[in-house]
Amino acid sequence: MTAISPKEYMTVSAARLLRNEDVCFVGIGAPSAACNLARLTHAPEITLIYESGTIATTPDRLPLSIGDGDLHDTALTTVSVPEMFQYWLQGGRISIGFLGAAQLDRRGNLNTTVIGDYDAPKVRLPGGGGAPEIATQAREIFITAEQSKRTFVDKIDFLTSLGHGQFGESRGTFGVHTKGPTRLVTDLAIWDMLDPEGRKVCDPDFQAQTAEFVVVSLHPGVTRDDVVGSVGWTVRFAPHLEVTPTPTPLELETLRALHARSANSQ
Amino acid sequence: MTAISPKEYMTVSAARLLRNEDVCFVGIGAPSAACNLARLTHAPEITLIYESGTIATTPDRLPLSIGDGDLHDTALTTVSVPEMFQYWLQGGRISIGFLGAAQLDRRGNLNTTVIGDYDAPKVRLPGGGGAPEIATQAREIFITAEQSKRTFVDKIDFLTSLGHGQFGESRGTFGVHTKGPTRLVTDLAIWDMLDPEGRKVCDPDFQAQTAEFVVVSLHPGVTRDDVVGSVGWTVRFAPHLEVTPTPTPLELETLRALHARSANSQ
Amino acid sequence: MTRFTTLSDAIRDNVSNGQSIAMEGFTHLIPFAAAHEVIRQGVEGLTLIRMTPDIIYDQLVGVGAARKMVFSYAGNPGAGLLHRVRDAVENGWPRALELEEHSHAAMANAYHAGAANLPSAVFRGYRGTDLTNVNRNIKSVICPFTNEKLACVPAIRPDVTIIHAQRADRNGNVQIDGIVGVQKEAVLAANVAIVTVEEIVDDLRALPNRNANTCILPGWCVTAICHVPMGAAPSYATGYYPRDNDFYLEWSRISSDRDRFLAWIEEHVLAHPVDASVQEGAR
Amino acid sequence: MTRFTTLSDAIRDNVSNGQSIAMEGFTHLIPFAAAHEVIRQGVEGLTLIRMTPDIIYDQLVGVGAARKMVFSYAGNPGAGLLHRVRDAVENGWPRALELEEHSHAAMANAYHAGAANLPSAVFRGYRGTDLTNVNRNIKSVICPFTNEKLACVPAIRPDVTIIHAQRADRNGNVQIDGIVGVQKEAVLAANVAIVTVEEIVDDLRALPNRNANTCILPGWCVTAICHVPMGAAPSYATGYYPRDNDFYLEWSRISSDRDRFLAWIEEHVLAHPVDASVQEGAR
Repeated sequence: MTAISPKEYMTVSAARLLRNEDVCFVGIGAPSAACNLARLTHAPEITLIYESGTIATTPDRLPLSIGDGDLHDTALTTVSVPEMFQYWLQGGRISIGFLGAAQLDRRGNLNTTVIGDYDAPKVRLPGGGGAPEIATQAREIFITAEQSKRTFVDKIDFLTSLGHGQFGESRGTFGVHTKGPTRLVTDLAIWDMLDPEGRKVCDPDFQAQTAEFVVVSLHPGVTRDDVVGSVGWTVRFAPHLEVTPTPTPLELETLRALHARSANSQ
Repeated sequence: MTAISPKEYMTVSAARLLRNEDVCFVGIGAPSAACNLARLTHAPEITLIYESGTIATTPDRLPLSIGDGDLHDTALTTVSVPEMFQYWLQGGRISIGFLGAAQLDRRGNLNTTVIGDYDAPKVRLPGGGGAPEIATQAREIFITAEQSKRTFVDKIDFLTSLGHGQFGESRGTFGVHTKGPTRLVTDLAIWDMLDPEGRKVCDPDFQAQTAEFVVVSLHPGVTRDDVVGSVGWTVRFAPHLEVTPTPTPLELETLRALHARSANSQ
Repeated sequence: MTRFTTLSDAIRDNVSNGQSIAMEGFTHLIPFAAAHEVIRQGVEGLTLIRMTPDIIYDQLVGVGAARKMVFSYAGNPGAGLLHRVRDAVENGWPRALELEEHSHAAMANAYHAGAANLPSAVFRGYRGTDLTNVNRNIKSVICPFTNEKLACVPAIRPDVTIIHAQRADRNGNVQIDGIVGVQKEAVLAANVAIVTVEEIVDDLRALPNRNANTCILPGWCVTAICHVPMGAAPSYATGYYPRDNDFYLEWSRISSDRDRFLAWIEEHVLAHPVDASVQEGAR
Repeated sequence: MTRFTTLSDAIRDNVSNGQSIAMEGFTHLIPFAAAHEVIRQGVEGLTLIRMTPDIIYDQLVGVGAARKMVFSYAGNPGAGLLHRVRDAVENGWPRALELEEHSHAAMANAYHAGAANLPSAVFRGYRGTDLTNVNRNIKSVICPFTNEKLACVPAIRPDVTIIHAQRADRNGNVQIDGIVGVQKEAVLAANVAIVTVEEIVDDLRALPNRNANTCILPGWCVTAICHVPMGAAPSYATGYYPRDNDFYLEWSRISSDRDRFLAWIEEHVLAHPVDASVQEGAR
C-alpha cells in the first residue's frame, strides 16, 4: 500500500468524527468523501442527506454533483428542495452539517462568496448555496479544508456562513442557538473550538466570545511550523498535543476503493 | 321514469353551470353530486379536486366523506393537505368553488359554524373547514342549498365564509378580489347575484355594495309564492323570469344511476 | 431512534395528563386503536388537535379526556354533526370543552410551520370571516415588500402526534400510501411521534411498485412503532380495508344519546383487554 | 390548457426580451435544449432566476442574453467556478450582470411562496451573514406571537418557467421522477410554463410502477409541452440517460476562454438548425 497522503489523513480523521446515529447534511467534495467513508466503515447506519432532497442515501461511488442520479437511486426517499430546507434543515432534524470553504477564520466563519470587494470582486466564488442555513440550523458543524494562507485567513472578505462571529460576539448575538463549528479537520491537523480555558462548545461554561480553533492533534510527521506556516493568524496549540491516529488498513482500503470506483464511473 | 324531484332539479341545474375546462373545488353532498353529474354528462374533462388532496379525481360513485378511498384511487395525483391549500387553492388554480351552508343570506355570506351565540350556541355546527378560504380564493363561487326559512335567513348568526359582505360593503372591503358567489341553485329556483341595475358580477360596472341574489329562473311547477315562503328576506325576482329547463333523460338517468351505485356500495 | 413496542406501552410511556396531542389522518388512516388505548388508560385534560375531529375525537371528548380542542371541521363526515362534541360545547357534558377554531387552510399552514420549526404560519386567509372575532390566535403580519396584511397563526407543535400508517420496516421507516393528509407535518411538528401500522416489512427500500403518492418518514423521526392491524378502523387503510361507512352513519345514532354512547364505549373500548380491540378491528 | 408545440414555437410564442425566466432542475433535468433555443432566437435583457445557475446560465450569460441573475449557488457543480458568470461579474463581458444573491433556503422558500401566491416568504435564515448587506431584497418580519425576527424575501413569480421532465401524456399531464428539485414550485409560481419532455405517453394514469418520488403537474398548469428527447443533456434524466460528468469537467476548459466559448456556442448551438441540436443531444 502506498504512503498515506495528507488528504487521506484529512478524510479519515473527518470520517471518525461521525457516529452511527448522526443525521448528516453533506457538502460536495471532502465532506462527501468523509461521510461516505464513515458509512462504509464504523457508522453503517449513519443517515446522509444531500441538499438535492435525497434522504438516507447510500451511493456506491462519490457523486460529482450534489444531485447525481446515484444519490436518488440509493436513497430511502427523495423530497423536494423546499421541503428539504423547510422540514429537514430548518426543522432541526440534522445533527451534523459538514462544510468546506474558500476562506475561513479562527472563529469558524466561512466565506464562499467573493475574494475582494463584493461589488468589484477579485474572484467571484460560487456563493452560499445551502451553507448559510446549514451553518445556523444543523445542530453542530464540522469543517474540513486543506490548509493554506489563502484559505486560513485572519479576516475573511465576506461572511457567508456564521461560525461564532467576531471576537466579542457569539452565535447568540445573531439569534442563533445551535452549537456551530466545533471541529476543524485539515490535511495537517485536527482543531477544536475552545475557549481560553480549554472548554469545548458543549461545556455549559463555554465562553464563546473568546473561543477560537485550537490545534489539538497533528497528523504523523506534521510539525507545529508546518501548521503555523500555512495559516494566516497566530495559531494556538493545545497544551497536550495529540498525534492523529494512523488510518487503519480497512479505512484506507475503503477510501481508496471508493475513490477508484468514483473515478472509473466518471 | 318516476317524477323529477325538486332535489334532482337542483343537482341537474347546478351541474349545468360547470364547463369542461373548469377546475372545481368540490364540497361533499349536493355539490359533489352536481360536479360528478357534470363530469359524467356534458363536461367529461372537468377537473374535480377534493380538499383531501385528490386532483382530477373520477370516482364511479359519490364519496360519503371528503376523503374516501375511491377519490384517491381514481385521481390523477394526490397531494398533501398543506400543498392543497397552499399551492392549489391559495395558489389561484381553482376556477370554481362549490359550497353549501347551514345558513346563507341574500349577499351570499355563509354560516356553517353555529346557530345562536358563538359562546353559548343553540346548535354547534361543524365549522368552516375549507370554506372560508375556498370562498375567497376560488375564482368564482357557486352555492347550492335546499330552500327553507331556517337556511335562507335575513341575517346569518355567524359569518363563516365571505360572500359580498353586508350591504354597503364589497369583497374589496376585506382585501378580496375574486368574484365570489355568482350563482345560487336551490330545489326551487336559480338565483343570480345581481346589482339593482341587473348587472352581473363579471360586468365591469357591477355595483357590489347593493347586489343581492335575485331569482332568475323557477323550476317547472314552482310559484313565486313557493320561493317567497321559504326565504327569510324580501325576495327580488328578475323582470324576465325563466323556467328552468327540464333535465334531459340522459342527465336524469346518469344522476339516478350515480346515486344507485353510491347507495349500493355503502 | 424508533422503538418497536406494544400499543399499551407506547401510550403509557409517551402520553400523560394535560398534554397537547394531535391524532391525524384526513378521513383516511385515522388512528382509532391508539385513541381507544388512550381512553382505556384514563388520560385526562388533553388538548386535542386535529383538522377534522371526526368520530375519533367525539369519543375522546365524550369520555371527558379533553379540556380543549383545536380544530377546523367538527363534523361526522358525510353523516352530520358530532353529538358528543356538541354536548360538551352546548351543555358542558361530561365537562366543558374549550374550542380553538380555525379554517382548514390555517390548520394546514400551522402544521407546515410546526414541521418547519417556525413560530407561526403566514398565509392569505380569514378574510371577512367572524372566526377572527372568536379566536385570539388569529393575528396578522404585514408583508414588508407589498404592505399586504396577511393572516398569521401559531405553529402547531404537539407534545405527541399519533398516526396510523400502512407499513413500517425493521429500521423504523414508515410508509403511507393513498391520501397522505397532514401526517408527515404532524409527525415532524411533534416532540414525540407514535405510529401504529398495519404491517411490518423487512425493508421499504426493497418494496416493488412504490406508489406515486407515497409518503415516507425515516425511522429516526419516529419515537415508537406499534404493529396494530386494523388500527384505523372504522376509518380505512388504502390497500388493506375500506372505510366502514355504515358505522359512520350508525355513529350518529350511538352518539346522540349519552347512555347509549357510554354503553358503546364500555362494550367496545373499556371491556377489551388491552390491545385486543385492535386485533378484531376497532369496533 | 396545454398546447403541444415544437420547441422553437414554444420559445417564440412565450419568451421575449426583458422577461424574468426561471429554468429549473436541481442538477437533474436541467432544460438545456430550451436554453439553446433561447440563445438561437437571440433573446436579450433577461432576468435569469435559478438556484444553481450551472452551465446552463453560464452559457446564457456568456452570450449576453441576461441583464440580471437571481441565484444562490453559481458554481459548476463538482468542477469549480462558472467562468462566463465570473467574466460578466468581474469584467462586464460581454455585458454587466446585476446579481441578486440569496441562499438556497431563501430561494426554495421564495419559489414555495410564489407557487402559493403569497407576496413573500417568511423563514428563519440569513442570520449572521453578510448577504443581508448586499441584497436589499432580504427584509424581516416579526412573529406576532413570539416577537422572533424572521427573514422575509419576495416570492419568485417568473414571467416564464421552463423545465424538462421525463414524460407527458396526451392530456398534457407531466411526470417527473427522481430528484424533483423545485420544478413543481417553479411551474406553479410562473405566469407561463414550458415543459420539454423525453417522451409522450398515452395516459399517465395507466402507467404501472409509478415511483414513490414522482411529481405530477396537471395539464392545465402547463402552457406548452415540447417533445425533446435528450433535452436535459449534459444534465441527466433518471430512467433515460446519466449525467455527462466528463462534459461538466470539460466545460471548465471551454468556458475559461472567451474565444473558445464563442466557438463552442457557434458550433454546438447556433450552427444547428432549430431543434436539431436536440435530437442529437445538447452537445
